[in-house]
Amino acid sequence: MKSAGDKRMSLAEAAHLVHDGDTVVGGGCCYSRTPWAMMLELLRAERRGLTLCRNLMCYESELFLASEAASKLVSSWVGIGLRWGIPKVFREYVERDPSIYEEWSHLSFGMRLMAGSMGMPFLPTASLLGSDLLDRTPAQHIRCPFTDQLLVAVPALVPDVALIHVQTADAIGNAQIEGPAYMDVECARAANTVIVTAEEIVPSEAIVRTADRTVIPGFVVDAVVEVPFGSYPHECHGRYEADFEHFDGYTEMVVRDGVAGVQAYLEETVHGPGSFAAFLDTVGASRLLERRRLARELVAA
Amino acid sequence: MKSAGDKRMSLAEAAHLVHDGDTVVGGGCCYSRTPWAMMLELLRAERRGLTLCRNLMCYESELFLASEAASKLVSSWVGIGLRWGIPKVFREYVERDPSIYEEWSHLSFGMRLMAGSMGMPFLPTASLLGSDLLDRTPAQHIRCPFTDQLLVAVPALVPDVALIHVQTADAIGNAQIEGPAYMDVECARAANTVIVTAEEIVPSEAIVRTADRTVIPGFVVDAVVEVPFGSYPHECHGRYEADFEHFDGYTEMVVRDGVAGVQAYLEETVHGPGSFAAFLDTVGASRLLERRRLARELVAA
Amino acid sequence: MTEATPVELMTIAGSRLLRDGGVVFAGVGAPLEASVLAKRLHAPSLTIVLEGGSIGPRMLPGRLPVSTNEMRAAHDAYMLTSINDLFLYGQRGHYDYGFIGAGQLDQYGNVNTSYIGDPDQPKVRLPGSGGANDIVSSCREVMIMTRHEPRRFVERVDFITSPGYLSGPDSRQKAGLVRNRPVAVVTDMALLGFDEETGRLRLDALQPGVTEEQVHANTGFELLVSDAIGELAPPTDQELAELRWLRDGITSDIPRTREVTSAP
Amino acid sequence: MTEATPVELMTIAGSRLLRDGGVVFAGVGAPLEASVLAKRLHAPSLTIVLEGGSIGPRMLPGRLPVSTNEMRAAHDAYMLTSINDLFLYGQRGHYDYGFIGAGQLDQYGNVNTSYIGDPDQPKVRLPGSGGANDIVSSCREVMIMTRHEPRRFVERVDFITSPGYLSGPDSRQKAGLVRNRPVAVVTDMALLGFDEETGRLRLDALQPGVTEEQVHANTGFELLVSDAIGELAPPTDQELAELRWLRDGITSDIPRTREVTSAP
Repeated sequence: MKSAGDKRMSLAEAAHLVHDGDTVVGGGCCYSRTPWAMMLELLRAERRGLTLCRNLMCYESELFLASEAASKLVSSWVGIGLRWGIPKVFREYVERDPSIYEEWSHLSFGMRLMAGSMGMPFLPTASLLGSDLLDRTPAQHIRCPFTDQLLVAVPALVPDVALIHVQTADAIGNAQIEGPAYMDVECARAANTVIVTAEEIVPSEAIVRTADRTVIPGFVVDAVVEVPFGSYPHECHGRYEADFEHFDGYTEMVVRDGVAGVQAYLEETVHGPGSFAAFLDTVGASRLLERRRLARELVAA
Repeated sequence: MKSAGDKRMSLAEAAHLVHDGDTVVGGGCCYSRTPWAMMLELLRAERRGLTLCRNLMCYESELFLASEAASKLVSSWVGIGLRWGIPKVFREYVERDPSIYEEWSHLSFGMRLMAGSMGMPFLPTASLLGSDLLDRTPAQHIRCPFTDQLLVAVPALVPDVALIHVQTADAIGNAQIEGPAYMDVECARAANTVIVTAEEIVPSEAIVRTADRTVIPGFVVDAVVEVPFGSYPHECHGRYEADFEHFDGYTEMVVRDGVAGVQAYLEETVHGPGSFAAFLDTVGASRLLERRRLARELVAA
Repeated sequence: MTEATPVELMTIAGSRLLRDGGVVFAGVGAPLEASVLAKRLHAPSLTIVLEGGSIGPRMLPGRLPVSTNEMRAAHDAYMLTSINDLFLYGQRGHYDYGFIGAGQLDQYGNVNTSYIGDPDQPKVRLPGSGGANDIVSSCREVMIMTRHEPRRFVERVDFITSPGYLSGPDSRQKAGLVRNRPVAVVTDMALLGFDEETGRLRLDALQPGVTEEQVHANTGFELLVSDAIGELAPPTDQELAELRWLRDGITSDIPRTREVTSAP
Repeated sequence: MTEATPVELMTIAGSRLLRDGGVVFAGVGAPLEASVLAKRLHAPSLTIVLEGGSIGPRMLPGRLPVSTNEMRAAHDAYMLTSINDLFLYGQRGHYDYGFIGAGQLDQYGNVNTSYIGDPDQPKVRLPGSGGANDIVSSCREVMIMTRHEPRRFVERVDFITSPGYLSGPDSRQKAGLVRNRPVAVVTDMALLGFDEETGRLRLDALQPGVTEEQVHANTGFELLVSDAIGELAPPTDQELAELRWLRDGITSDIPRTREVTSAP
């Protein structure tokens, strides 16, 4: 039985819920609504030997590999976006040892989390059929007991911890998402421990008034952390656009210096500032506010 | 490929999309957000030999049986509510011939629709295990290919037609639901033909402004009918409460007169008035508006 | 304060079984009333979940729901979701308690809400499982609440809609029901538990003023008996007043405890 | 109007394949641009769906998405849902077209976006399937768009991330891929179809000014050839102006067609 009371805490406190060797799933998708602040906090806390899972991964993939926080990645796609291509250090790690990367299709990865979220050990899908992905994963052929149709069974993914960033949550963990829900709901339902970071913590009364917008119930949540701009430099739907210039700068460092570039980036954004709030200070208010303005142009209020 | 254009039509026109012998699933749950107007329209059009499916059924069960519109019912529960018990004529029909009623648990029924909505011929569940329901349905034992866990496989339910009543939709069928979604989304996704009735048809611009509230996309929808009070005498979340006095009156007729009571009710509410709008006129504006007031007390705007 | 009715006795005894902070999946009627009562009195952080997709609702006194799917059951909820989602949280193991009623039940806690008589030539058609089968297959601790009448407490149910221990713990295990178990039956006459070795019902405590003999006389099978039969405390005036206020919406003289919300 | 670039030629040819009223699941980049272009020109009721959960978005010119999951990809959508839901509509059979890019593809239309070289000792790690494998496994008509280069058009892909005809129609059938099929590959040099008997790629039409020999020289396998090779019409000024405006957000002299919405 999880607590039904106030679960507010700091990022540093929430990091204690993640242990070395855990399987951790991140919400959002690529550079959208990424639980970036919480991910950086795990790097700051120097967790080791994690298996990091995410439906589409951005460059957190190589931050976790190069810092040795993760020893394995599970995903369906790793890239930063058209303009920046595939993260270079991630590529080097996998080309050196492909066994550190477990590859699924987007839906088959999603069905693994959905199975976990349903309390089922497997789910059937028509994806992966005929592909070489099937041979390199634990997925298996299965036949429908009624129609004999050939399908693929994927095993449930039940992460130790899910990291989820949302726009609003209350203190007991009831959470609401604006824009696409990605796989966040499945992550939160499948995982044994759930850490929710939110742009804003709102009174429960506000949640009750819009109860049909609540997508994660408090009873699955273990920690709630208020982190404004908690996805930055990634985007948060309706709140701020991604900082593409930040991506440019990062990519430049890593293309030039490889692993050392990743280390330098971690020094600049994680270890140097010492906290996510201090990192945002290094970015500066006007740059953050410009991201808000750009988001408003795309999403009508 | 379904039409991507304007799908607005009348209830009578929409009834042409349902054919004798079809398997029809109704949205909502018991006496909540029932597609009542559309159901009555099928009775008015004298469809025959339907298999009517609904997760929990109210007294539409016996309206369809007694009028010979349905020759079979599929559900997990049939009743009107605590105060009125089990519909008497339904009981008589099933006690005479139990084969006209296929009984599931609520979740196993839901998993059948979910399988259909996922394009999968089956789904696994932990419900029905050990029960006598298992022996009287096509459900089968299945073992997880990964864990060997004993589970139940339920076959997909892919209805010919889904009848869905929502609060708002646009002319091309993008639909939004307020309050609990019940199984409406699964119904709409699983069925081959989808008829949406809506309290209000709104401009697509209004749907776009609240796109993360859209739960049924236009491309699965075949017909959109604007029917204010389209669930009455059942309730529609946030719009009007159920008319319990109407239920009292109905129950009295049926307890007293059995099948003849059902016929009399159909004459009063379906065949006599000749249209749903005319039926609402027999109810009267003030009675309908009182239901709105009662709803506002329960659901804050 | 007028004396408690049998249903009130049962409801209040049921409410006391729910611990604060838990999540209870409650059926409509007495189980729901017991849950709401618990939340208003000793378990303010209890989360109630209802079949129609309602998570954490607070009822409007005098307007308790007639079905668990309607607006009254959604009042002031934290979350309103789909039916499948609501049940799947249970299948995932998130519900501490499942609390249901029973048409007919037997010595192993198997519940019948489908057919009285031979299912192929039934005497009576009952409403069906609804969510009851799913609740007993998934919620960690299953509790059943029903009036104590011989026609309800039968040797062997005519039809197992919602399995209890089937014919004993082994058979439950063998059937694949490995993640949860039935723990209690609350009636207007007694509180019954399950003998863990045989999976059979056992008399644990009596409602105030009820004798062991009365219980046996109203039970259609051989009921095991606890080594030390307890007696349930009588309803307090506060419990009774609160329950009646919930049901009728009419205030009594007894001051009511205000609901404590766990959220800021 | 400056001449069309190879990518523009390819994108415009791709856009013409999409019929009005259909639903297209488009990958980011050229497939998405082709879809948006089609919707703005000849297919106003085309519904575009994107991996991140976006249904029916309309792009803001000059701010095309860099990934299909971001706010730009959600602009003015009818529906924003979850990723699983978005893909499951495809698995249910609701998508008429799947339109993807390809890192490497072979004569059977099998696509590799995973590994160049031996997957156990890879030369190059590519980004992976993302949704491509799911798209080719579910969308009714699968179309692939890629630059026409020998390194991309290989005899046999190193790794089948997204199956085409595998080694022919029988093998596709045997693998369980029975509900849909690949229909076209659009490049900057040609439009290729599939021979239904062998499942092999066939040259159907040439981009303006391209010769059959040039196509063969840029194809690393023996490409079947249609009995009557066609020539694709050159991009119109309107197509080019619209495409550039979409990409750059800068208006040209050519009057643009305003998007027709199908809704009232």
